[in-house]
Amino acid sequence: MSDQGTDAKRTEAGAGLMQYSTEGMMPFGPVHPSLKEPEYFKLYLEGEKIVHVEPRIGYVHRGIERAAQERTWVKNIYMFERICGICSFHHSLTYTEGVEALAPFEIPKRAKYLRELVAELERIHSHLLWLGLLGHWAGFDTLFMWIWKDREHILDLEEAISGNRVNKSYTTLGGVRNDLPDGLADRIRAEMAYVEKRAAYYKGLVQSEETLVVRTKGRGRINQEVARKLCPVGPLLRCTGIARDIRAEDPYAAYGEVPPQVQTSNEGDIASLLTLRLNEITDSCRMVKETLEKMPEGPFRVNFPRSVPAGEASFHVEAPRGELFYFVKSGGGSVPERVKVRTSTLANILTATEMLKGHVLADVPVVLTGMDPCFGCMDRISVVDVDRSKEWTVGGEALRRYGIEYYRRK
Amino acid sequence: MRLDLVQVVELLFFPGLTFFVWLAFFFEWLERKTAARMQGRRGPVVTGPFGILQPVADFFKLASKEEIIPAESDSFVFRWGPALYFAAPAIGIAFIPVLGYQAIINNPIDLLFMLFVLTFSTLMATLLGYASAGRYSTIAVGRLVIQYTSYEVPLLIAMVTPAVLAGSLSIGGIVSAQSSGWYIFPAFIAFAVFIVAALAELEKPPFDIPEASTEIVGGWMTEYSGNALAYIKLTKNLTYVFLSALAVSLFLGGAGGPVLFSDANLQALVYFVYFLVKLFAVGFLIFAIKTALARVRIDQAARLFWTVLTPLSLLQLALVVLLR
Amino acid sequence: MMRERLRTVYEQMPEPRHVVAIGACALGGGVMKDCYSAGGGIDSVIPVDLYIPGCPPRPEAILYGILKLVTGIPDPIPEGEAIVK
Amino acid sequence: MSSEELAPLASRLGGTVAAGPKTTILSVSPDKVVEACKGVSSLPGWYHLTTITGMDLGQDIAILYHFWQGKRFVQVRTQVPKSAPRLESITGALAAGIIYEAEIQDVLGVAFEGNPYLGKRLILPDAYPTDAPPPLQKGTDPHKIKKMMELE
Repeated sequence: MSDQGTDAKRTEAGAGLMQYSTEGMMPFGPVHPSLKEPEYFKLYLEGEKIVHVEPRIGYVHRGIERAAQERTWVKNIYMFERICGICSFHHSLTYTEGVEALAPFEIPKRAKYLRELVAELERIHSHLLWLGLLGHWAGFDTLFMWIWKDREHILDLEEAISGNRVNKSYTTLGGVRNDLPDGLADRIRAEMAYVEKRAAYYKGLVQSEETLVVRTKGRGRINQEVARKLCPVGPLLRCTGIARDIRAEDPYAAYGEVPPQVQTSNEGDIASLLTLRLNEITDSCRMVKETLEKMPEGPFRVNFPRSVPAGEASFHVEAPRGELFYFVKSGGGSVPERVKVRTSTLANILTATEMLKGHVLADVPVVLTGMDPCFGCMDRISVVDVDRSKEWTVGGEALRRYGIEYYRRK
Repeated sequence: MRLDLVQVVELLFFPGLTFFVWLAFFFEWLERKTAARMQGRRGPVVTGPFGILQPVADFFKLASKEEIIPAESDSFVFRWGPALYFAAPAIGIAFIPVLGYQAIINNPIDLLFMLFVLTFSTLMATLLGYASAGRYSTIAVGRLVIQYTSYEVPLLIAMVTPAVLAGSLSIGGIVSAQSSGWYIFPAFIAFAVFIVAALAELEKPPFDIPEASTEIVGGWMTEYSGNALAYIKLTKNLTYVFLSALAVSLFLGGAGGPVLFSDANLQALVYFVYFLVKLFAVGFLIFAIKTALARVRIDQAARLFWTVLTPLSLLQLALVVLLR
Repeated sequence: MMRERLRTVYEQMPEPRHVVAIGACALGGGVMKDCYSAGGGIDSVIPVDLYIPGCPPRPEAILYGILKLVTGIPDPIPEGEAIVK
Repeated sequence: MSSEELAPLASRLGGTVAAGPKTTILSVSPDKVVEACKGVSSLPGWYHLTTITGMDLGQDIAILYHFWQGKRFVQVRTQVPKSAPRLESITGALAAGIIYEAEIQDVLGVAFEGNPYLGKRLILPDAYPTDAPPPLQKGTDPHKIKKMMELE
């Protein structure tokens, strides 16, 4: 990335950034296997230590917000669902509940319970996915394999309920698409008991396995002050001890009747995130079982009009990664005038850059995975060395000499 | 040292190179199968019974693929380096007694030569990494060298301990001296240190830092493809067998054991079985450790070797010297 | 720009190489077809040997497709020709 | 938060307050935005800036700053003319706004003076033509942009 100096007024964060950006930089690989999707973090180094991080996102920018203005209200459900493959249901849920807030309709109670059921299942599968990936990035492939095998149980349940493992298309305007199939409730209960057992086992494992503990304990530490300033969401916020969970604070779906127990931790590091997310899995299992018990009989869907009354609505839910926010504006027609999406990862990026500071290069994958990124992967890392104001080109020869020189000095 | 025809056949076929190469394939299969079972998977199943021929198939698949030599690489080293890299463990295994107390090649200072072979193997890896001129290779080589300087001292001391016990620097001598009792008992710490250092030499978890795929892709092998990669992978497996065999010879009494037959040939077969059983036991130990652990960071690895393993191995050496 | 890069990466791959397009978006753009920043199907950039539909395809579908590709490779492979069964 | 609690702030900044079912909207003029956001975020518990939304209204571009606590949102709202889309950045007071402002700069072409991403791309691809209008402005033809980016 080119450095464009501007004489605009320097902000606090901006001043730090420009102070470094005149130095040379070293792009660290065109594609990095560390995360799942493209992402670019420019790391400013002093020796091995990271002093400043500048993110560049948008490598999978598709222009969905623009496209949403050309599709009907119903068509948009399926597109928003495909923003993210992991928390797909939460995207469609936020969108539908946001649109329903504009229309004078009361959604059947059973539909609300079914939405909560699937949302909690998705939270379990998302947290399991993250935990497995963290094991993988820390070089602990056995943990990865075990957890992803257990995750399949949840995916099978989601498929049995909705018909698809990933993009479930389960929620729709006015309710959900289909009722819970017969006999599935017992199977869900049995699987929840299994997952609870596994979560308890993993909790013991991540706290006692020495090689994993040294990689996570004290890594990526943030505190409440930083959290208040940079506004992270979800587990990243809760691991600093701030007990904010939209499910409890601002209930949607049926969370008013089946509330969560908000999990917090005071450590604020990756190790505490591990425990926190495992606690949330256990809590979600409890909520799934409670939802099944309290679920009322009745219709699961009402007809919804093709055009939505004019108005604006802000709506947010607690996705597995934190607050997911939709702003919907209707002009009264059959297509929305504006839909704004703010994913949880976007809110967490700044905090992630804060978490990286002070760590060495080898910590980058674990710390970045710790925030559970959903944009995906750093597709490239630029390494800028503050100590030496030398320009590193992409060419291998200069790098090779750099490497030789670096380790000779060591 | 004079080589006769029998020795040449032994060196090239049994119990020499060919035998150990097949053993290396078998070790890879065993490693993959053990890891798969521990991780709740099935491992290779298609090629051969229980997928046993999968590593062989993989070798030929890689060898038949197009080979790409990066423009910026040192093409001479890039092309011929893998052969030299392969030579290191291929020579080393000739010094391992398989059919009794004597190896194919033996001389009074075997053990020193073994140390040379291990160092040479790492040196070749370093050269190959630098020659390929890749960004990830460069970082990986740096890590490799740091790791090597950390584990070399404890590895060396751990290997010297049995020599002190036996009063001999020849592997044959050490194996013979163990007929009264395996050195794993008086020198257990040295054995443990040797296994940990072997994990580091093999770049297996928790010391797979130089080839941490989630950080630096394929480590120093990133730029290699086709034939060269096939040989590099084979060499890694051969080193695996070589180190396990070395552990067997130094600590577990080598091929030695109770004499069952008076006939020399039949007894050689019995010794061979002893050797294989011990070899697989050590191999399994390494597989199990490797599958059950996460990767540590390079500074953590260096700290472990310098502050824990080196003092431990020195303590062991002191104990052995005092008790002897 | 991205197309050139994809083509470069494709050309850098060692032979034998096969391209598998997995999922609706890789096949023809999927729901993102009309977005200003999406390029449509991948077969307009590089030759594709195998198409696996679905959004997303089931793991079994991907396995089935790849097995089809492996068993369907003619022997010997025609020079520079994509295998479309 | 009810509109009464925001009333002193609104009268100080010369803005208006309107309360909806879930959202309280505080409309101010563009030059008062930073002060308004500072005022809202310094109220007890209202530190969480959820996001910033940009919206093309035809002649003007509306910028909406969403704050959240409990069951309510507070929306600080302002409008800048499309002909001169400039606004002071809130990042000096609220660092969390950096990414959101950069996003609006990309998709609607509003320049936030003081934002470190001013003049740089954050989410749009590098290949996005510099002479094309920002994609979320009304009247932008996605297919024309695709042709310019050689995607079609």
